[in-house]
Parts: sequence; structure tokens; C-alpha cells
Amino acid sequence: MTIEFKDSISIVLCGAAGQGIATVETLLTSALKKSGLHVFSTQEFMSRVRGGTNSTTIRVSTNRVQSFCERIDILVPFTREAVSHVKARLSSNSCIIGDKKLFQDNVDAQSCIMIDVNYESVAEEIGHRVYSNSVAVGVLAGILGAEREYITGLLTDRFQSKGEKIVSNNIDAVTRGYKLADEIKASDQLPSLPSFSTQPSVGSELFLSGRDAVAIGAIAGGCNYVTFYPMAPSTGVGAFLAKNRLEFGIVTDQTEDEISAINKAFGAWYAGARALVTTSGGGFALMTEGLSLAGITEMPIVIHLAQRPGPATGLPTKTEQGDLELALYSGHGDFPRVLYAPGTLKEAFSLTQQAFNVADRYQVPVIILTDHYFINTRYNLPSLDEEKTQVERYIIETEREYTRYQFTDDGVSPRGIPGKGEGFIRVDSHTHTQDSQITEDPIIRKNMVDKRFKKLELLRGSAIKPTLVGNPESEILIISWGSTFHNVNDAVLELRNKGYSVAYLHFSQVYPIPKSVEIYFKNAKKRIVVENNATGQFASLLNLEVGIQIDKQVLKYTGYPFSLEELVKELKKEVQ
Amino acid sequence: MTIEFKDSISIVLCGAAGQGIATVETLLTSALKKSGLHVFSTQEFMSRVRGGTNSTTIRVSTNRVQSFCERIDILVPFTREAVSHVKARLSSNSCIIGDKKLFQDNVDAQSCIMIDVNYESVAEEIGHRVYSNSVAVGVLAGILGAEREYITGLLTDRFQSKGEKIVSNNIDAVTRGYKLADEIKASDQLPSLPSFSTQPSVGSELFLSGRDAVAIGAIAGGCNYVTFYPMAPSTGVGAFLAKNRLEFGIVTDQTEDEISAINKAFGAWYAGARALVTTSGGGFALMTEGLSLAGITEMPIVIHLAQRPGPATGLPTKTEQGDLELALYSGHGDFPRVLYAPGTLKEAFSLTQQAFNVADRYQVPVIILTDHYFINTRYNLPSLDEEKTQVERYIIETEREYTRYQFTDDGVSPRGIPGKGEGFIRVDSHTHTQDSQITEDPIIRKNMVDKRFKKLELLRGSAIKPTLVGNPESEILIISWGSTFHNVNDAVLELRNKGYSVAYLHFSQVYPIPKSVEIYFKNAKKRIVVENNATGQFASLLNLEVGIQIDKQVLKYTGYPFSLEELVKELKKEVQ
Amino acid sequence: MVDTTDYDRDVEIHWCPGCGNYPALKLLKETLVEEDIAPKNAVIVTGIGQAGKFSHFIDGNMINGLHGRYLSNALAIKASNPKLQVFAISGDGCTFSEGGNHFLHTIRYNPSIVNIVHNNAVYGLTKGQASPTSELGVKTGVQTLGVYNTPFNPIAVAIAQNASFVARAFVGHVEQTKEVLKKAIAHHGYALIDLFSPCVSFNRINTYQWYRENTYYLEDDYSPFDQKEAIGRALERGKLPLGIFYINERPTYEENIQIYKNDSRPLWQRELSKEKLTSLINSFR
Amino acid sequence: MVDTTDYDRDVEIHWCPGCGNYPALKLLKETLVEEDIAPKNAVIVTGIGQAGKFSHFIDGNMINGLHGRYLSNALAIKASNPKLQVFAISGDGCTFSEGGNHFLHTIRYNPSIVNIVHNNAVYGLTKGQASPTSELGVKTGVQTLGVYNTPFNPIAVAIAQNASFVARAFVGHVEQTKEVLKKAIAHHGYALIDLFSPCVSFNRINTYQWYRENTYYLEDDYSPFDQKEAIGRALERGKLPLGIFYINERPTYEENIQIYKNDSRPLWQRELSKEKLTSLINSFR
Ligand SMILES: Cc1ncc(C[n+]2csc(CCOP(=O)(O)OP(=O)(O)O)c2C)c(N)n1
Ligand SMILES: Cc1ncc(C[n+]2csc(CCOP(=O)(O)OP(=O)(O)O)c2C)c(N)n1
Ligand code: SF4
Ligand code: SF4
Ligand SMILES: [Mg+2]
Ligand SMILES: [Mg+2]
Repeated sequence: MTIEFKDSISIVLCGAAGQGIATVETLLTSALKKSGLHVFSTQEFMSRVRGGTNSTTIRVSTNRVQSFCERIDILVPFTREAVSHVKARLSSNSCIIGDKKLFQDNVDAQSCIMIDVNYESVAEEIGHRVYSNSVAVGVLAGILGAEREYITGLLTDRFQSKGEKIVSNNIDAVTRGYKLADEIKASDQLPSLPSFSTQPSVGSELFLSGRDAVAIGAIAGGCNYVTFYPMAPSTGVGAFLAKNRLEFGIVTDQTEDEISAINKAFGAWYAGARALVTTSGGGFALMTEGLSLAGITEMPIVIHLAQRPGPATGLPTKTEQGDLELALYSGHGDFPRVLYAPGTLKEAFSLTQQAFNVADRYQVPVIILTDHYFINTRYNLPSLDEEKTQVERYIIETEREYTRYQFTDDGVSPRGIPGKGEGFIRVDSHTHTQDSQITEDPIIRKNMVDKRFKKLELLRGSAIKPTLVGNPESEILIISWGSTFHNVNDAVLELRNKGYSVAYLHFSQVYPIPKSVEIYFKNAKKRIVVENNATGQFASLLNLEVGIQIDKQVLKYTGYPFSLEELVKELKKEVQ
Repeated sequence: MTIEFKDSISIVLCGAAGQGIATVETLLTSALKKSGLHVFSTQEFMSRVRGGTNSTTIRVSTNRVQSFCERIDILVPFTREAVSHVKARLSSNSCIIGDKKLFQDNVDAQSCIMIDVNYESVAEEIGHRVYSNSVAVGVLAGILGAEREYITGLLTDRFQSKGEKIVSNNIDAVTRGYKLADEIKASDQLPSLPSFSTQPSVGSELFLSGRDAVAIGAIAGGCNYVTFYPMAPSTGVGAFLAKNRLEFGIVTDQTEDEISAINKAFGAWYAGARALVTTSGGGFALMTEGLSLAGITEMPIVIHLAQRPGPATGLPTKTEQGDLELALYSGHGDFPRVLYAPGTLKEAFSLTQQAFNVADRYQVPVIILTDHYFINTRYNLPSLDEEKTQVERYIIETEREYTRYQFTDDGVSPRGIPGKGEGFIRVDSHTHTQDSQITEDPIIRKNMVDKRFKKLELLRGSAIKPTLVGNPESEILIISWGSTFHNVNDAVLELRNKGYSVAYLHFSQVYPIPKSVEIYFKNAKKRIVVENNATGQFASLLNLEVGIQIDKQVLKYTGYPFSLEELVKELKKEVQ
Repeated sequence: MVDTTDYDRDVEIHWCPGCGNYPALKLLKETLVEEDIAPKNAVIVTGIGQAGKFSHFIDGNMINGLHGRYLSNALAIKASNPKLQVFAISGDGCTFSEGGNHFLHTIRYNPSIVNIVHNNAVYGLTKGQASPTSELGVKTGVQTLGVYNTPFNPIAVAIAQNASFVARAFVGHVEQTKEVLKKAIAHHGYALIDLFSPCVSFNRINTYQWYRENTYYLEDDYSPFDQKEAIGRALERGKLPLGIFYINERPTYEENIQIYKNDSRPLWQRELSKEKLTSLINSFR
Repeated sequence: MVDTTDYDRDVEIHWCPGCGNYPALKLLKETLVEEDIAPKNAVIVTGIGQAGKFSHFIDGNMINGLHGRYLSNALAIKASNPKLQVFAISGDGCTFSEGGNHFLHTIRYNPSIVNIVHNNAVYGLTKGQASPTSELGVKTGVQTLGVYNTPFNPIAVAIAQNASFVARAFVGHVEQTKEVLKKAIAHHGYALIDLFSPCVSFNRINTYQWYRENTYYLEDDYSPFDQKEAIGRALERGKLPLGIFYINERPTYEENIQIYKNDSRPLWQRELSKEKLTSLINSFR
């Protein structure tokens, strides 16, 4: 079953690290969005600073576009290796636009439409090959119909500090690119591409990445302390907050190691801050003793765990959903926690925002699971509805006789902080009494464990419901969690459009899960879980939490995300 | 249902840290065993060096005794706090033998038989109250019928280095104790205790602790490198190996932290050593990044994880089986591992021994789960059958063209080490090719994951079968794992003796578990899992691994082990 | 005014009789009272070990965290609320072994906290293994061949790291130690006190008497402002100097992060500005 | 005889053109050949980072382990088989930040390994964050207010820890660096080389030229045997000395553990004695 992409064009930029693909992507996508087109982009890159082969996929459409497709309509290669790197994605409809020397002899290019545009020589005419990227932006923007003034504006902002000459040369380069685009269009070399209609409302939408959504969500959650040790793909969230540190009064700390990061976040919450830790699997592994500390002391803590393929160093700049069980079970001893896994940018914002409130209220660790793909993917959306969010604070003013771990009906003991009120705030990593004294009493131990698990039941009761798309009476239920949302959703839509009786259930809170979600599974004759990992970790969890048996798992663990096409193909096998 | 302990006496020594309870225990139990009696002892102590209240339970019997009972026949209190500390275990048949000042006014002692013996004043008569412990040993040994010459021998060994005077004073003290025992027996104050018959063969049996069994097992497994950072209850295994370092050529390293410990064990295996890491939950949490390194590089590694109650510092000197899920799921990314959880001392020896062979052969981490209770419990047993064990080595001599991660049918690539043969040994924490080069290729990534999981299937196929005790057709099946073996087994035996249709299934390999163990569950109408943790971690695992649903969980998470009496009581509720 | 009993807590103390932690506790309490620091304005942050139990035996705000990690807790408390007086206290094993990396780096951050390390040259709580400061040749149940790793010199390392206040004291000298402590409290920036504190149960070498005989005070005219000079004194073998080795005042972490420059309120008193949030979000339009 | 190409490996090198790691790689290979060390007798152990990729671009035995943990791997290899020449190589972030604790303590153990730290004062692989050796004021995408943590001085800390061989070199000076490397290889015990190695992509300050202009060699008559003197030189500001700062030969870890005293065979060549095992077990009867 081939998918027809009637309303969108997919452009791939491919070249070496250091060649400025990211610059082309940023300028082009921003200009397209501002011009009123829906835009999606996602990056795939190697773990190196220069060289190698990276690619960016951009999708442009008259309608909303938020998922990743394999097919390439236009390929812009920047190196000789580029075409072969994406060969599996090329077809006779693919059009390669670039310096012919880079691909004319490549067997992988032969079936494609080849258009010779030497960005570099045009740039040199302007004065330096450094302008090639702007030429390329011009060509693509021209072909796709972005308004030139937006690019001009963007270039001015970007290069202002480098002087007027640089700005005007870049503008020249873009202009030359537009001219080339006109020539190409006139020459009839291009295949027939969908023609777009722009909508002004889209032009003023937001255009952001997973990274941005998580970081903004943190700020909206009242985050005023962030600790991290650099590690792809989690560092960007830290860098974002660092950039805004003075504006929002955020302590931003690149710590000596991950262990320090979590223990600082712990100290910060203790003193009344709202701290975030951002990390990836290997860093998280080092933090799990600290997680356990938060567990026993009932200290709120918010962790952003941006997954990448392991074990160990694994594939530092690739993607996977392989750390669900790590997030769920690590840390010694039993204690409750909450795991979110946003599927959309809006959820990334709102769940990260909410994570701070939930952590503060229930005094448990809240972990937000994203991944490389999610963090490095961008699309436009109308708004984040930030005005609907609120920083909820649960810190009390303590009295002299305050006891930190008072037993209560729901297991939540009012939390004080030093300096607010007259009580003393004592927290201890040992098993403790209500008044934080070390104890080895068996009854108190048991009661303290039970107290903490009462909170888990509260959390389970108020868990975010999964999203059901489609008819609840459908014969087949596709299930996924976290970053796969849009790709699976679009694939299921495609199947539904072809007449299959399929519904889709997506979990953005993956733990705890209330037993009541059973009802979503009731009618389905076949239940298929889609996960970007090797062992089907979420399927196991569903079994344990809800008692649901899964009939089929669609797993991918190559280090790359599911594409629309492969999902349609894989799922179709299962639905007929 | 009360249990009748017709054939055993239970003695409890109780006092403060630093008072020498351990010395009394060692001398008394050794002498009893040498005299031909079966002996069991287990320690319960606080996390402090002086003061507080600790206790040791000793059971002596004509028949084999290997489980922990609550009931106290004879209590020897060393402090005023002692009697109240164990009050729940006292009855009107309990006999308190000690300095009356310590208990005569204590309400908790009133229903007991009180016998006044002032060990200290007798000791002072000999010259110093330091000899009180030896007086106590004499009294107890005399009452129980241990032969005095054994104690004399033990004292000579122990105090020789301190001079003859000290030795002879201690011997005097013991002799005085025996005399007091005769007086007590003659006085008819004692309740009727079972009379024992000694067996010479028992006298020459082994008498050792869980700690000893694990450490000796490691040596028998060819362990020649041990790394650890001190942490109760795991340090003893390191200290045991340290004591024998020169005899067996073992590199013994108290590292700067746990992270170093696992990374050193890793380096040692790489270079051809057979390394053990010994740790507890909090330390293990810090090692999980290193575990993941072993996972991707397919480096053998053996870890002894002696559990204690968490989270965080928790109860440092108490017991729990709370780290099963930690051991199973921690470390980022998916990779195979093996988990053992010995139930008997003999298993502790043989599984630790075997762990080295399995790790070496399959090139996976093997984790041995014990706990505080297991480590600090001792009993006699005929032998370890060490002659049946063998150090199996799987290191090959490499050729020049050797590639470390060669694909093979069973997923196991022959492992070389530097210096043996002509090949180069390359290991990498990144996703790698067969020749250990860093790669980001999707197909290779998938194949490498599959290769590693092939080994899991091999390991599942050759897993150690659980032990079934009783009739496989029984209506009720009790299931447990690890250190609870003897206590549950004796409780089930008691139930069976009372006519209940109960069988018992114990797992000493807890992961992977072959699906074929289903057959053990087939006939049971009710399946009850007994675990020393709060959430029933093994029950969840059985569900995932075998698809077995558990009807009832008997969980204890007070920090203390299950006693025979409470197991009989709890299980009886379930079996009728 | 803080009362002499304000820091007393009615709990059983778990240390061995004669342990150096007793005088350490007493002199800390007295100093806090003399300096008129109210318990509600102070936080005691400890790691795990015998010294780590400190926080339980004194009234007030406290964290008894993980073994080795207390400096990270302490730094973040100070950065979240600079108005709090933060005392970071733990043992030599906790600070220099498990926590060695945080020790190295906390010095670089220079938060205004007082870091007291109860250095008994042994692992007390875990029953007598060698610590990084144990002397060469010392035999233990684990170091069966005697210690052979070169002893860790915290004073020298701290000065090499340019720590802003570095002192060594001995619990047996109450008045002098209180003096040092007062200066550490008054110091603007990270202040290390390496506090010799005998473990009477497991360290048979470094006894009260040993410390008395093997230490002396830096001369009255010793100037603690010269790094080279200071480290030279730190490297002395034979008798060990006590007193303040080195002072190098410079901007603290709380100052460097700038968020308290125009607004001294601790983080918990601040509100998120919705306007700023919206304008940040709008910058993505 | 080892051949000049024995260490060459036919793989694509992932560093940026101009990176200081190229000359570092070249001079290491040349030195190994000149010292006639056969690849099969050597092991290169690296952490994670640009410098950490070193082990891939040279033929022979190698571990490319975890970020920050390579010194622990390296020490254990040496202790398991003292016949192997162990080279522990990684970056400044890996060694001094994530791995700071192992750096501190490996020095104390004194295994005979050569530890080369490619110090580019930046996190190269993760794209330009500050490292512990970054200078005050340097701005990055994360250090948006400029670095304010006091820079880490590895030479001073190593000498304060009484490291047995401490040197600093610069990849731009090939011959001198090879000389230092040869001495480090010949040294009996732990040898640290802090190797200035420019990152041309992310460090715009510490360029080849900057190092040329801001370094000089310790005098010919400088004697590296005096700890105080050495640390004094390590603390110099302004121009930075290159060369061997400090040598303090003492028993190595492989010697201290004693198991190679009467039997030089590496662990893998030894067999368990069943008699000894049985007699150990019988001691429990
Ligand atoms: C991660 C971790 N590892 C090990 C331990 C066990 N442990 C508790 S205290 C301690 C050492 C105590 O020595 P020190 O810090 O010198 O304190 P002291 O008891 O001597 O005052 C250790 C190793 C632990 N609690 N956590
Ligand atoms: C536990 C862990 N945390 C973080 C990372 C990410 N990481 C990889 S390399 C690196 C820093 C590299 O800096 P440096 O050691 O100075 O080496 P360089 O690249 O500059 O040579 C970091 C933080 C990681 N791989 N593992
Ligand atoms: S063991 Fe040592 S440090 Fe611990 S309380 Fe006793 S004397 Fe003090
Ligand atoms: S980023 Fe810097 S250190 Fe890394 S390869 Fe490039 S120049 Fe070298
Ligand atoms: Mg200590
Ligand atoms: Mg670097």
C-alpha cells in the first residue's frame, strides 16, 4: 500500500557536519511557516563535529504536517556521500537539486530527476562560498513559494552583528537563489509538485522543537533551578534554560557529573526551589541512587530523560524508546514515581509544566521521557495555551512543632522548607519516624512504606487518560506511547482511510496506569503495540498494570524512528 | 496453629553492640557443632558500633536446623533493654538466664522463668569483667551439653597471641560457667528442655555463614580479583577474600567508590582475570552504568548484590528482598543478564562458583542476589562438594585476524584477551561492528541487539530448574525465591505434617526463567508467592516470564526476615 | 538572642563513648550560640557515616543525605536561598573517597558554606576499613597487607584547587577550634575545616594523644594569603600544622549566578512572570 | 622490531581538520614505534569524548569505555597483567569532571600506566560547553554568563596528591612531547601528561598560537624531585611551564599487591589450587 502525499512536499538536506545544513533548515522552515505554510522538520545526525553524513527532512504542506515520512521529493546534497546516504528513500519522482559533480556519476542517483545548481559558484560570484547556504535557501524558498521578505528579515537578525556587508551579501545570495528557482520552474525540469495555498493564520503560529517545548514547559512550571551534565540529546533543554537564566531567575548549573546534578536538584527542592534535571540514559543510570533518596525522603524532583539507544554509549545521536523500564524500576528499594511520555509538542509543554505541580504536590519523582527524535523534531502549532497553566505551590508555612512525615489519610505529609515558618525541616535517607528520626522499628518501617504507596494510588486515580483516536468499537487497536504519536497516528489514519477498522490508543502518562483503562481494550479483537525498542517494554508494563495481553508487537530498534511508510506497511500486515 | 519444637532449643543472646555477643555466639555454636549437635544461628543488629540493642538467635537440635524461629527457650540478656527488645518472642516457657538486676523489674520478663546468674561478678572473681562472655559461654554450653574441651581449644586459638594468662583465665571462666550450669540444672529451675543426642559425623561437618559460602564459591569459581566499596551487608565477602588474597593470588581492592569498583572489574575481565564485585543496593545503583557497559561489550562480570531495605540508606543492617527489579532492569538499554538467588548455603557456594563459568561462557553479567539475613546466617552442613566444581575457561587463543564480535549461530563470539595469541582485543561502549568499529548503521545495530538476545534464549534454555518440594499434585503451591528457602520450606513441611495438600516451589535462578516451568504450576488450585518485599517483585516477574498469575502474595517488609511461626500462621490462613 | 539550649535535641546519641564526634558536636553547638545564629536560619547537611549522624544530634533544619553527596545538596541549598547558613559536615571517607569529585569541584564553585570534615582516618560506621587519609602500613580487616595507597592530603589538594578558606583543627583543642570555626563562618566563600577527630573504636594509631603530640599551630605571624607558602605548609611531614592555612577571598557562587544581584529574595519567594513567559513563547511565532 | 606502520589502522578519522588530536595521534604512534613497543603488548584505554576516540584510530588492543571511567579500567588491566603496557587516554572533561574521583585516587594507587589527558579546555564532542580547565569568563552556549568556576589545575592537584610522575606538554611541540612521553613510558609508576591540544571548532581562545605564546619550558637545570618546588611551578600564572614538573618514584600498585612477587604470570595464566580450596573449606569443620 503506497501512501499518496497529495498535499505535502518532502525536502531532504544532506551533507557533512559543519556544512551548515542546520542554518539552511532554520531559515527555510521559518520563512515557509511565516509565509503561511505548515512545516515539519526533523534532524538525523552522526556523533561528530565535522564530516560524516547528516540529513534533515523538511515537510511542507497546505495542511498540518507533524509526522516523518521517508519519501523524498527534493534532495539537496552537499557532499558526494549524500545521495547514497539516503538512497533507500529515493524514487523516480525524487528530484536532486545541486552541484551535478556531487551526484551525476552516482548509481543511486540515476533513476532520479537531476537538476544542476551550483550554489557554491553562485556564492563565489557574490564574494565567498560561505554564501552557498543562502543561495540554497533562496532556491528552495523560491521553488516552494516562501515570501522573500521573511528570509531577508531573518538574515538581518542573524548577521546584523557581523556587519552590513555580510547581511547584504546574504540577501544577494538569497535573491540569486530565487532567480535560479524561477529558472528551474520555467525550465520544466521539476516534476509536478502539489501547489500550496498559504494561510495567514499559520504564519503567526508557533514553530518549535521538542526541546523548546520541554524547556518552555519547565519555565511555565516555575522551574528556577536546572542541573545537568552535557549529554545528547538532553543538553539542549539545559542550554535553553541557560539562555533565559537572568530573564526568569533560573540557577543554571552544568555540574561536575550526573550524580552531583541530581543531588543538587534535591538540595534545591529542599530549600524551596523547583528544580529540573535533564539527562539521557547513561546519565540517568548514574542518578538512580539519588532518585532513591528522593523516594525515601519524599522530595519532589523533576527529571527530563531524553532517551537514546544504549546500552552504554550506544548510538549517542540516534533515537530509541529503550529506557522505560530503567526509569520505572531503577533506584534501590520500592517507592512511587510518575512517568510522562509526551506524544505532541503541546503535551511536552503541558506535561513538563504539570510535572512540577505534581512533584510538588505528591512529593515524588516525576520523570518526563522524550527521545532524540522528539527533541530534534519541529513543527508549527497554534499555541501552547500557557494562560491555562498555573504554578501550583504546595509548600506550607510551618509551626514550631512541625513534623515532616506526619501520617495522613492520603499519605501526603504537608511539606515545609527552611525559612518559611517556625518549624524545622528534617529529611533523612534512613528509614525514619514521622519526626524524621532514624528508626529500625519494624512497624514504623512498614507504615512508612505503606504511606508512600498510598500516594501511588492517588496518582493512579488522577492519572492522565490515554488518547483514543478513532472508533472505540474498532476491531483492531493500535497502542503506542511517547514520541511515536504523530507517526503512528498518521499511519492509522491512512489505514482507516483505506477502510480498515482500526483505532489508536496513545499513552502520554505511562506510569502509573489505572486499571480502568481496560475499557479501551475491551472491544478490540487484536491489540498491537508499537514501540521504538527491542523488547516491548511498554507491552510488559500494560500487562502488569492493567492485565492486558498484547497480540502483536511492532518493534523497531535500529536507532532510527518509525516512518509513516514503514508503519503503514507493518501495520497493514497485521490488520488484514 | 502453634508449632511444637520438640527437637530443638532456641537461645537468644541480646545486648548492646560492643558487648561481645558475637564472641559468645561463635564460641558456643562452634563448640556445640563440634560436639555433634546441629546448630543454626542468625544475627540481628543495629547500625552502630557501640550501644543499641542487638540479638543473636541460636537453634540447637538433634536434627538438622536451618530456619529462623521466633520462640525463645533461653534468653541471655546483657543489658536492661534486652528483654523488652525481644518481648514479643517470650512466653511462659522462656527462661531468662542472667544478672537479675537487668530484668527482674521489667514487666516484659514477668511471665518468664528467671534464673539469676551474674556472669560479670564471676568474671571479676577471676580478675576482670572482660571474662564475663566466657562465663556465659560456659553456662550455656553446660546447659546444652557441649563438650568443654572444644571450647578450651577454641579459646586457646583465639587468645594465644595475647599470652598464656589470658588464655587460662578464659578457660577458668568457661569452667566456672559449666559449674554454674550444673548448679542450675540441679536446682530444677529450668523448664524441661528436649534432650539431645549427639552425632560424631555432625562434629566434623562444615559450619559456615552465607557470607562464607558466597566467598568460598567465588574462590572455587576461580575468582582472582575482587572490587568493592564497603557497604553492609556485602563487605564481609570482600573481607573474606582479602584475608585469603595471598593464598589464592587475589587482587583485593577497596576502591574509591562503587563506580570505580565495577569499572575495575570490567578492566580485569578484559585482561583475563575473573573478577567479582560485591555490593548492596545503593552501591549497585551507582554501578548500573557500568553494568550497561558490560552489556554492550559482552564482557563477563559477576556481581554479588547483598540486599538490605531501601530506599536510599534505608535500614543498613536489616534485611529485605527488595532489589530484584533493580538487578533486572537497571542499566540503560536492553541487554541480557542472569540472576541467581541462592536459598541454601550449598547453593550460595555452587551458584557463585557457577556464576563465573556462566559469565565467562556467555559473556554476560551474572548477579547473585543475597540479603542481610542470608549473609549473617550460619548452620552446619556436610560438605560443599567442591570437588564436583570446575573452573571453566572460555578464553581463546586469538589469531591475527581475530574479530571480537563475530556473528555466530548462538550469539556467543569467542572471546580473546590481550597477550594470548596474535589478535587484537577491541571492546567499545558504542554500537559497533563485528570488528569493534563504531558504527551508526541501522542494520548492524539491529543485528547486534539480536545477537545479544540470542544468548538470553540460550541462557533461558539452560536455566537452573526451581526446586519442588512435596507432591506435584498438591492443591496449593507456595512459591518463593532466594534467602527465604529454609524458613518457607519448614513452614510448608509443618503444614503438610498437619495434613494440608501443599507443595513448595523455590527459585534459585530468578532470571531468565524458561516458559517450561509452567508445568509446576499446572495442578495447583491456588498459588501463593512469599516475598520479603513490599510489592511482590518476583510475582510480577513470574507473570512476565511464564505468564503465571498469582492468587495471593504473602509479603513482609518490616526489615526483618520471615520467621517459621509467622509463615505457618500466614500460610495457614491461605490454605484452608 | 539564641539560647544555649536552642541547639540541644532530646535524642539518644549513637556514637561510642569517647568518640571525637562528641567534642565536635559540643563545640559546634557552642559556636553557633556564641555567633548568635538562630537554628531556623541554619541548615546542617550531612552525608552517611558516624560523622554523618551529626545532623540528628543537633536541633534545627537538616538533611542526612547519601554517602558522599552532601556537598552537592549543600551547594544547591545555598544557591536556592543565600540567606541560610549552610553547614556541610561529614567524614573523611564520605568526603574524600565516595564524594571526592564533589569535594574537588565544590571548591571551584566557591559557595559560602562551611564544610567540616571529621577526619578520623578510618571508616567508622562500616567498622574499621581504611579511609583515604589512613596512614601507610595500617592493617585492617580489609587492608590485610597494610595500607599502601598514598594518603590523601585534603589541605594540599584544597589549596591546589585554590579553595577560598582552608583550615585544619583538632577536636581536642576546643577553644582554638571554635576560633577557626568562627572565622570559617565569617568567611565569604567556601570554607574547609579538616577536623582531626579520633575514632576510639577502630583507629588505634591516631588517638587523642597522637594528635596532641603530632600537631602544632601555624605561627602567629603566618600569613594565610600566599598559595605557594600555604601549600608548602600543607605538604609538611612530621608534625602537622593546625590553623588557617589559606584564605583567598573572591566572588562566591551565589554572587556569580547574578540572580540575587537586584533581588535578594530566595527562590521560593519568587513568582513566575506570566508576561515574560508569553513573550518568550511569542518569540517562536 | 616494530614497524612504522604497525600502529596504522585503515579507518576514517572522525576529528575536525586541524584538531590537536591529529598531531597527538601521530606522535604517540611514532613514539611507540621508536620505543619498540609491539601493539600486542600494549592496550589503549580511552573514555568518551573526542580524545576518547583515540583508541579507534590506532591499531592494537583497546577499550573505549565509559565517559569518565577509563582510569579504573586501565588500573585493573595493569593489575591483572603487569606485562601489558597500558596507555590511558582521554579528554579534560572526561578525566577531571566526570572522572575526577578516579583521577584523584588512581594517583594514590600508583599503577604503572601512562595517563595522557588531551586538554583542550572545552567539551569537544558535546559541542562546546566549558570544561573544568576552561578559563574564567569564557562564554559558551551553556556558560552564557561566562565561566565563573575557578579553573582546575591538574598539575597542581596531581603534585599535591604526590603523583609519581607529572608533566605537561603541547601537541604543537612534537619532539619535546615525544621526549616527555618516552620518559613517562620508562617511568615506574603512574605518569600523568597533561597535553595541551587545541580544539579548533569550539575553543577560540586556546589556539595553537595561544599555546605557543603562553607556554615555556622548565629550565634545563630544573630538578623535578622537590614536591614544594614543583607545586610552586604548577601554580604559576601568566606563562605556563611545560616539561616534567615532578617525579617521585615509589612502589607501584602491581608491586604493593604482592601477588606477582614470587610469580610473574598474569592472572589469566594461573590455575586455582584445588588442594588449597579444600583446605580452606576444611577450616570450617
Ligand atoms: C553508596 C554507599 N556506599 C557505601 C555506603 C556504606 N557506608 C556508610 S558510612 C561509610 C564510611 C564511613 O566512613 P567516613 O565517611 O570516614 O565516616 P565515619 O564513620 O568514619 O565518621 C560507608 C562506606 C553507603 N552508605 N552508601
Ligand atoms: C555519563 C555520561 N555523561 C555524559 C556523556 C556525554 N559526553 C560525551 S563526551 C563528553 C565531554 C567531552 O569532553 P572532553 O572529555 O573534554 O573530551 P573532548 O571531546 O573535548 O576531547 C560528554 C559530556 C557521556 N557519554 N556519558
Ligand atoms: S566507631 Fe569510631 S567514629 Fe564511630 S562512633 Fe565509634 S569512635 Fe566514633
Ligand atoms: S570538536 Fe574540537 S576536539 Fe573535537 S574533533 Fe573538532 S577540533 Fe577536535
Ligand atoms: Mg572516617
Ligand atoms: Mg576536552
